[in-house]
Amino acid sequence: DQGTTSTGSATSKGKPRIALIMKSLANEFFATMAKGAEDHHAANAHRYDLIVNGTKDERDLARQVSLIEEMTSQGCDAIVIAPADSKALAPACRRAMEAGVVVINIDNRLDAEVLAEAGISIPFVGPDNRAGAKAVGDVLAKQLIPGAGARVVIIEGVPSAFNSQQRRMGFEDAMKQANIEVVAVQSGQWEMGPANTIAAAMLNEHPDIDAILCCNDNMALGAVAAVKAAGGEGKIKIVGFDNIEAIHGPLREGLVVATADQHADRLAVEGIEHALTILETGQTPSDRETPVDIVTAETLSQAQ
Amino acid sequence: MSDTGGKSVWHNIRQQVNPEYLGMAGVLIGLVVLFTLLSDHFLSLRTFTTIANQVPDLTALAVGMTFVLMIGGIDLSVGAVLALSGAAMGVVLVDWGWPLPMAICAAMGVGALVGFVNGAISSWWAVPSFIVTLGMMEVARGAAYRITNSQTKYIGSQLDVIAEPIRGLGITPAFLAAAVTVIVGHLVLTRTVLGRYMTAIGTNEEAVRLSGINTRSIKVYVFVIAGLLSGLGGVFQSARLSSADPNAGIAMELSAIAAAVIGGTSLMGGRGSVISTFFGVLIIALLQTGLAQVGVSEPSKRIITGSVIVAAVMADTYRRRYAAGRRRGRKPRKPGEA
Amino acid sequence: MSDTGGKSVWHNIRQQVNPEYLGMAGVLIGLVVLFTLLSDHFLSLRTFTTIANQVPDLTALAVGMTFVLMIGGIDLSVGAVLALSGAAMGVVLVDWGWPLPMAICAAMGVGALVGFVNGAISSWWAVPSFIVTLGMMEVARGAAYRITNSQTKYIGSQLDVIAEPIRGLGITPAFLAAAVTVIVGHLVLTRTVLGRYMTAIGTNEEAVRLSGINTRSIKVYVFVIAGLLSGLGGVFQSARLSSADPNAGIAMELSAIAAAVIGGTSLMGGRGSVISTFFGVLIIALLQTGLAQVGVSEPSKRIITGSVIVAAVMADTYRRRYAAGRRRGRKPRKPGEA
Amino acid sequence: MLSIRSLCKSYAVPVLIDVDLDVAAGQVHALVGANGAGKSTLAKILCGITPFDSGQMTLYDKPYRPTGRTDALAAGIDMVHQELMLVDTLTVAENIHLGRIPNTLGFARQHSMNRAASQVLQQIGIGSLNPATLVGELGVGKKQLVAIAAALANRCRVLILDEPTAALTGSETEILFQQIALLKSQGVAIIYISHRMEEIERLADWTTVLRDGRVAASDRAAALPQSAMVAHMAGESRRMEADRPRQPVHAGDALRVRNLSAGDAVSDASFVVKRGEILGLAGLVGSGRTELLRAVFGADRADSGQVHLGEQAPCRYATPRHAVRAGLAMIAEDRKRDGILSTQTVRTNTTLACLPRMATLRSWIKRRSEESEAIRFVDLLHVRCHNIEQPIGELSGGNQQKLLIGRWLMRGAEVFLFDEPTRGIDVAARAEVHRLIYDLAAQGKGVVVVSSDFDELMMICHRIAVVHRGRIVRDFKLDEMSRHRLVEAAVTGSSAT
Ligand SMILES: Nc1ncnc2c1ncn2[C@@H]1O[C@H](COP(=O)(O)OP(=O)(O)OP(=O)(O)O)[C@@H](O)[C@H]1O
Ligand SMILES: Nc1ncnc2c1ncn2[C@@H]1O[C@H](COP(=O)(O)OP(=O)(O)OP(=O)(O)O)[C@@H](O)[C@H]1O
Ligand SMILES: [Mg+2]
Ligand SMILES: [Mg+2]
Repeated sequence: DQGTTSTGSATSKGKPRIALIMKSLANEFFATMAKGAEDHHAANAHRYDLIVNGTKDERDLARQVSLIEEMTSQGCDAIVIAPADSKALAPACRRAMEAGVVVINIDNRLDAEVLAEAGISIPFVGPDNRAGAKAVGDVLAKQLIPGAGARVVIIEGVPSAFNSQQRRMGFEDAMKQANIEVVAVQSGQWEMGPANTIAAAMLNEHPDIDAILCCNDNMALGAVAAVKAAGGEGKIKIVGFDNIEAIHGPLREGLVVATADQHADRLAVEGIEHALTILETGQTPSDRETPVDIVTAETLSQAQ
Repeated sequence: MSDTGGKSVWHNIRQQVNPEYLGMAGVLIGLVVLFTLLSDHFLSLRTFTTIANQVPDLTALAVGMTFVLMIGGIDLSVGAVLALSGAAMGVVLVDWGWPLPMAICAAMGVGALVGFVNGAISSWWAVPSFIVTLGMMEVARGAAYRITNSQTKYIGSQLDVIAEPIRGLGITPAFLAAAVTVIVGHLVLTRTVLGRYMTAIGTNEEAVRLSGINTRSIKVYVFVIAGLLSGLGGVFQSARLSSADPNAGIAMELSAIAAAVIGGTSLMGGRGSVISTFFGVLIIALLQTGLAQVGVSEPSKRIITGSVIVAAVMADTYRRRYAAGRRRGRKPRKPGEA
Repeated sequence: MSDTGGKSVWHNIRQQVNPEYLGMAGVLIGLVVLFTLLSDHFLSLRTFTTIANQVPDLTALAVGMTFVLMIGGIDLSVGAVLALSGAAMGVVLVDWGWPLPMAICAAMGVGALVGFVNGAISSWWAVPSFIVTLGMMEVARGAAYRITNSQTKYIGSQLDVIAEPIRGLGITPAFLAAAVTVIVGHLVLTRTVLGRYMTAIGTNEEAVRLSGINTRSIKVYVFVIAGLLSGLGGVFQSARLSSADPNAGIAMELSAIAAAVIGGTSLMGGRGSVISTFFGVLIIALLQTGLAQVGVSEPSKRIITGSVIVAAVMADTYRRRYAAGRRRGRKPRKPGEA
Repeated sequence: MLSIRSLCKSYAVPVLIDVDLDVAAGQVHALVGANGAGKSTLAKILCGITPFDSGQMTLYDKPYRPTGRTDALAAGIDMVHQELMLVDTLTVAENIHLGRIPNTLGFARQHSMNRAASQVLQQIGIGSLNPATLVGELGVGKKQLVAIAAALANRCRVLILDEPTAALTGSETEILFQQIALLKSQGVAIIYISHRMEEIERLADWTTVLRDGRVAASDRAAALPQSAMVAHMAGESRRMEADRPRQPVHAGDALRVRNLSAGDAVSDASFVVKRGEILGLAGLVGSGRTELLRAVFGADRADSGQVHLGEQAPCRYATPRHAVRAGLAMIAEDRKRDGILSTQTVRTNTTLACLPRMATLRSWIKRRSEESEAIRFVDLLHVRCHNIEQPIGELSGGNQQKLLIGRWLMRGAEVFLFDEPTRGIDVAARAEVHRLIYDLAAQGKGVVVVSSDFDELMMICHRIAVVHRGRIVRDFKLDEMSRHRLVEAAVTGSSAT
């Protein structure tokens, strides 16, 4: 049918074309991912062509589906996608695969059940958010006096986001293990400003809390500002996730205890390599879990 | 009436085809040419069917928006209502096991209900629709989160009858339905009494009221229609995603407004065309797809999209003014919109 | 003029304190009482200083928005401009090492420039400001991503002079600056020629033009002022967060509009008050903080916020109509806004 | 058939007090009174637009208490409003049928609607107007005729005409009168509101004079001659028409307009006004008088030609601001659209054009001096309002008009362009406006007056230029003026005598 013909014409030109579809490029994590992919492409320009696209908004599933369709229709050979939703993207991926496109899933794992229902399997390369968040939570727990009635709050991202749910669960796992009470969970919408408002209100409502766990670093920065404004520097500990550039300052200043690095740049590269392997050898390598590293003030000073 | 056969045919075409459409078609063709030059893979039937299959949801919203703008109102809640009605459809399909036709009715019913509330508050209480629908946008979004527990509901292949391309045609039933919506909307606006009253209300509500027409209920109808169409948009989008997403349609009201305004609909009411709005939708969709295919960076996408929207409206303003100038030798006296 | 001393004093107060403010103050007090009942920790000085320190950015935006609404325009780009100017400040402070005052000027300069473009296109080209600023919203956001490489910039303690609470007072210099902005804005609108022209333009632009007044440049000024204030908002927000975030201020234009409209500013132009807008800002901030403190779930937050906004405007409409009725024995003749 | 007993209505102050009125079928009942006497209010109450406070109304011996417009229409009462109530974006035909557009299953029957509209337009003498034209493209006069056509098309039992001729010239008025006679013969009752006493004398069977909301007199028309009506209207404080100042002989030119063209409404128009001279511009509806003034004033772009103000260099003003700076002032024709800020106060409206003068550093308004200036002009012009903080939209049309003139008097100018300055103004106020115009002339200003009332022009002007199809075709000196000649020149456009 039409799909295979256009794919055929593309491959006949030699270099395969790979489309990287991400979530919002407004998010530093994905911007880093894009940069990693572009750097990799620059070094391997003879091997493939790259098209990078993201959505305007983290949550824009419809646009991601459209992007899959558009990339398929313009005859890309492979799509490397960081899905905005673990279920809703599966049918679109299936349609792309039916049109002969190789699909690789990175970052956020597509739901196994839905994939099975659709009768497809898609190789996955990515980190385990929950485990990463648990590791961050563990670092924090060590710094809180264990068992002495320590209380914490969590600021989650957009509640419907898979990442946010995973990270929140990871944090909760760690806190449960250390016997620390989570007194409240509220959403900071992944953003700094709203997180700041939420954190300030939580500090008012629960003046005796010991830590704020944030599902990303932007929200952690918002929390830092709230803690400062409330005069709680040093008393209230904060952790984040993602290891964005801007968090390094507060980390060094001791305002933030830890964050997690998922190596966004390597994530995309691994995904592209995966796709290339399939395109070049026809063999499907196994799923790969990428590492999540904990970043603290010490690891930062060691790195220098 | 006709001097020579040729001239008269040409004259006829000029009379039939609204010059407005020609301008918009020009913009569309310009964009196609541009993207064809920029990307080897753009110019293909697949690209166009892909675009066609993406637009049904925005089309439904934009038609409803055109109606609301015609009466001098605005509906900021359409995106959230799309999500809410999609969510409602997801719930009744998946959790309650209703059959598809009933689920579609449920989605559109939810939309109509929200539209009714919008219309009732804004017209009976005389609260500006901007603020009523701004509030409703939050309420509907919250309701969508609530009924889905903030999670995307996977519906699966049940909806494929709507969103699966028709064999041999490449376009989906959803697109056909959207096209029908556009045609019906156009006829309602231009040929029916309701449409005439809508235009009139947008221009001079007082005059309409003084001729004994119940302007308030007409305004309520219009919001109900916009709600219904948002519900339809929700059906289209859920079908395309095979899921009901409570985050669907964020900021989509702005795209719908942009589509209508690019199509020459006035934000002050009284002037607008559903067909032109559809051209506006196509321009927006084409721009999105084209930029993605060229692989423009995200910040540049934003900058280009924003500029093109403004440029399109500027061009339209210029065309309108020029046309008015040629016809009457001067610009219309009506005070400009701020 | 005075019958008895007591009566005249009372009369004086009634004359001085605009009844509008009393209504808004009532809503504020109502919310405080409500949240006090719902949360043990709400009623404390801390809460109020926290709220006060949260509002400077929204206040700056809302004052600018009031000005724009006064002339019958709208500015949807304020949130994006806030992000852009904050980003500009971050870049010049951190990467270029400029001193703080110059960085602040840079931020406000960027805002003013964007405002100028908005104003120039919307007034000289007569393109509706809704659409110009909608496009500008995209462009400014894209530019913000571009100049920061989509990265949040941590600025650190340099900005503490703006956002660190003053010892013994609990409120920040930023709040004081915002308060000054409100007062100056109020005086400009009510006491100056510019303010008068703005009101007049919003009421009947053609009449003002025919009176020999350069309405276009006044409209441009107003957009420049709105841009400047968005820049100021960017400074306030970056100071509060010690960072410049290109994602800042998303959908903040809607909050600013809501604040102005809750304060009784008309979306059709010609009617508005900066002080009332400030009350609107406080209502929104109080609601946000209160709901967060009570720990209401996300969906409910949305539903409540949306409903309260609409209810506040409905109450204001009712009050206005009632007041008009008492003064003139009937409801005002002006046709309602759709 | 329609009778009203002790009808009362008040806003902040009483507007109608114990009004009794009887209207008989097949009769023209004239309603006269000064601006703000309550004529329009009474009309609107009859039409169900405005609710009343107390009193009884009976229609054909049945109690009549309309709660809305629809009630009145159902009872067969229709009205031509004083302010134009038309929809600019609809066609002439749609406006004529607004509220009862013929349709099949909701679809408008365009053809039959246009045909019916054509017929009515024919009746009122504008059969040449295409019913598919958008109303927004018509001038005020044509719009007024369309509004009348709409009322005629709606077969009714009581027709209220609220100042229908204010924007019409002689010939259109004649046609309207023929239509009124026709309706009378069909047994329709007509309530006719006007400030033009000659019309009342010609038309009315019965006349009621309202003064300050009370019936001051009500009698057979024959029993109320013009002088009696005026006396009843104005009460004691009656002001007489002043005498026109002498025509200047040796004065220089205040304004010279040379070969001005603007679009297709104004082509190659030239005229001169001397200092201290009052020049009238006469013409038919749509002849381009308004467009000519607007082009001179820079309100619309002129394409070619020159405007010479006093000794200044010839130019074409690009915007009204340039014109005002140079010393021109224009009182626009369409008060509601181009003049007043209806929701703003009397004070704001009056001081709008010269605000910087009352402000420190041209920007900080000195509230005191603004107020005193506003009050001074309100007194000077005898404006009836509660106080200067009242929204101007609440004043009667005549008082609004006086304030708009006041706006320009306050600002001052060398040449004043008046477009229909006495439209909708009562006899006394008209005399005052005339006096204001005379004063300006006496001060040596140039004055151009456009009016559809040729008698008025002949009374106040030193010279009358006739406009035909956007061109000045003839100039009549004081001693050449006659109604007949003016009409002939306006209709035929011939420059021969
Ligand atoms: N909506 C209103 N609110 C307050 N006062 C009003 C309103 N409408 C009319 N009035 C007042 O009622 C009085 C009568 O007004 P009306 O319009 O009936 O006068 P009129 O006789 O028609 O005068 P004109 O000859 O100028 O048209 C005026 O003093 C006017 O100020
Ligand atoms: N807003 C408008 N748009 C388009 N054409 C107009 C407009 N207003 C007037 N015209 C046209 O311009 C011509 C001159 O109109 P103008 O208003 O100057 O006439 P006038 O002599 O002042 O008569 P009147 O004011 O009684 O209608 C007419 O043919 C009219 O149809
Ligand atoms: Mg009247
Ligand atoms: Mg005229």
